[in-house]
Amino acid sequence: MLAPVIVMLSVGFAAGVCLAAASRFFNVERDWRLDAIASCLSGANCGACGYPGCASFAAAVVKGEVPVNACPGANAAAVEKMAAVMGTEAPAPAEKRAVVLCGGGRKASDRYEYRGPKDCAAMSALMGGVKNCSFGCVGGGSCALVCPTGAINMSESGLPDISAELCIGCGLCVSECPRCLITLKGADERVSVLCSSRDKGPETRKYCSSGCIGCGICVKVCPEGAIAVDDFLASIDSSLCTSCGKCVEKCPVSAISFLKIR
Amino acid sequence: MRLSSLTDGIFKNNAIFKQMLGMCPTLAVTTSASNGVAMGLATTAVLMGSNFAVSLFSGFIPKNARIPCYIVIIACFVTVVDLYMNAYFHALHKALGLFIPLIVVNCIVLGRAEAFASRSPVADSVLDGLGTGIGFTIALTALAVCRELVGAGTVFGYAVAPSFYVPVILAVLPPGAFVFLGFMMAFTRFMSSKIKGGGH
Amino acid sequence: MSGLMLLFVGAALVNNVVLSRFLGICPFMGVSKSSETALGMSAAVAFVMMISSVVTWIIEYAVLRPWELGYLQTVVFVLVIAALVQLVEMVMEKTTPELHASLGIFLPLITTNCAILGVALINVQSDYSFIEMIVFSLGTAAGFGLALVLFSGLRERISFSSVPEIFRDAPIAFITAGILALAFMGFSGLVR
Amino acid sequence: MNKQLKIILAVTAVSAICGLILGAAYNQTREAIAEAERADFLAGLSEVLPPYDNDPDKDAREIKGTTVYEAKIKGKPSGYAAVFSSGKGYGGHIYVLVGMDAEGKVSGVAVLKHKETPGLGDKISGKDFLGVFKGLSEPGLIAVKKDGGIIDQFSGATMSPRAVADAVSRALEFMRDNFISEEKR
Repeated sequence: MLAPVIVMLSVGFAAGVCLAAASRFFNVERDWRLDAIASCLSGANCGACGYPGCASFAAAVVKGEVPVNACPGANAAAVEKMAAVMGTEAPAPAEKRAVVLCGGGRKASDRYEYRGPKDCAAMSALMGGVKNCSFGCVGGGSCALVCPTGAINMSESGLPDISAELCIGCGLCVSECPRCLITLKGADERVSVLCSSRDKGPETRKYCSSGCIGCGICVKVCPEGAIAVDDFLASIDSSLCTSCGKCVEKCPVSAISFLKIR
Repeated sequence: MRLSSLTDGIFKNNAIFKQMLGMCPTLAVTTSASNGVAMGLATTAVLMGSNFAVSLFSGFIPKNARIPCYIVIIACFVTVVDLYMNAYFHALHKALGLFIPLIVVNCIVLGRAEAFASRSPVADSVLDGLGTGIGFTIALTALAVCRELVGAGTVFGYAVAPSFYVPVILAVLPPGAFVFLGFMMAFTRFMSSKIKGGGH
Repeated sequence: MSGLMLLFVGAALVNNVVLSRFLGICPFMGVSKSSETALGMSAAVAFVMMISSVVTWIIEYAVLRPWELGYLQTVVFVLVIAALVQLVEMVMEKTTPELHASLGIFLPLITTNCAILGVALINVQSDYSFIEMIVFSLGTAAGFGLALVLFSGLRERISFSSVPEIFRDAPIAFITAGILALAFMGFSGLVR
Repeated sequence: MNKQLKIILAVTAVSAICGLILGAAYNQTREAIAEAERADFLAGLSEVLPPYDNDPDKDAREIKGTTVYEAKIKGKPSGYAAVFSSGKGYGGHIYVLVGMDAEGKVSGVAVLKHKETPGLGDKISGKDFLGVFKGLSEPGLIAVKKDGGIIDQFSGATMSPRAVADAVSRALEFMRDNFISEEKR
């Protein structure tokens, strides 16, 4: 009866000794700050900070090569925590969110019936694009595929719906969209023109019910004079805009709207 | 004691289709439906027992030595089950004998022990073990029925296929195992996407 | 000498540990996404497999057989393998951190890697002598490495081809593995 | 220091406890297993041997390294049985229990242990396959049709039946040489 216990005891002891010795010699001294910083990051390894992943970004922060708010995905709370770990005061977070500057989707008429791989580059290259509007979103969903945190999924309206909570502002979708419709907007920019069409008004009117026709009503109605129209497309200067919302009400085709905030 | 730890294991987090663990016995054993069921039930028993033991001892085991300790507990549990089954349920043991040592190296058992049991209370762990075990058994039996039907024209040993059907031996051989599992995974993914309302 | 060669070829090609004995599938599927991790993994598996076969063989013939503790076989073998894997994990963490990071969860899973315990048990159950055991383990490790690297090459190609939605990633990988297993079945009968 | 000590302690303690549990479990189940296996073997024997009234596994004799079990009726030997194995199986060794009656004809065959592929090679333990051997008396004829014998192999699996036939013919030959006197052969 004793034999099994002795055998197991000795083998267990031998294994334990080897493990203990190994854990001493091969002990990797990890800087505690590395783990602390890594825990505040989203861990999506998106590379927007210029480093090949959150682990190397954390190492750079610990070495002091890069300021604490260099990660676009880190919100205010995360930046504060990292600043506390590093012992520096918390600079303003460079929090950015992706926004699609197009309100068409199903509202924009199709040029032809497309049957082929669901990929924006293909859909927008074929004969000038699936939609009659040669500026707007073709709804291929490539941005959704590339998003590391799954913030983008194609909604029923045929447009990518970007969830403000999940989006970490990594910019991968910006470079993916063949028609450059997606831009990163700071937390302070609250109102935006959701259209990129530079066709003349009646032209745009023909193929999209919510495209900007360059009528200029918003320019007149904006108390701060923050809006200007060039090439029949309105654009808002975020430094002047106080997001009063008058332009949103007055726009005849409701091309201007409030952005979803976190 | 959340019920979700039970139901998770069956559908949402099914061991074979979602976690992709426990492939070795899945491919090796599912040549006949009765083997599949037997292996599934034996694994469920071991899963519940080892999750129970691991979550009980997880407090005392240091981080660096967690794998050796967990796997020894699992192996000890499996051997005890093997011994008692051999002694008191000899007929069942003769049918299962080959599969029981396989359970020790089944990735699910250590996977669940390390991922779940070592971090959650005992009751939840046992439930999770049961859930994962049932999910594993269902998937295993489904695969086994398909392979046996195509490979031998029988299900649970009873001849089902019409007389002119020539069984495709390949389904029972190793290549067939991989291919059948691949198609089955695609099928379950197709079904779950249907149930979720046909996402884009 | 030819017997040993036949044993090696038999272990590496004929009953390849992954494609016909179905041992070691979890890491095989998990790690084969890119070929560097595949190489790293097969090196780690080969290393652990060799050492564990030797240690378990010695324990079997020095301790378990004389004291007829056959029933302890599984527990002792698994304990030895687990300790070895933990050792390899620590060594890797220190010496090659990036490979350690990329292997991630699959390093501890080597412990439950059925291939390693499988080889240890087969060595003992088929009463191989010391030399035969070494050759068999080497052959099996080579077989595992070969299958893994071949398969990771295939999977890298698959990721470029357009696969229907429901077949993406895992299902198509299994079907490809099936075809690879079919190819390896061609070797059967090479060694009898 | 105490981190390493904790590791050693934990691994040793867990292993020792497991050793204890296993030792206890083994001791408690040892006789039951032996008993169950003996019952199993006896069942195999009775299936393979012609009727007998003694305990064949007690009347076993060692001849040239092979144990032969002798069946008797009222003291008169009515049959013999021996375990032979063949390494030619697809999955490895196949252990076969072969029974022979007093006239030197095969009285029954049972497969004790095999690792043939389930669903394919494992048909060798089926009754209909093993029945074919009954009544044969010529060891030379016992082989698969491919090798010139009279046993027909299954489609897609010739190695398993060939291994069984090989073991049976060697067993029959061994027992006939040792037990069947010259004139009856």
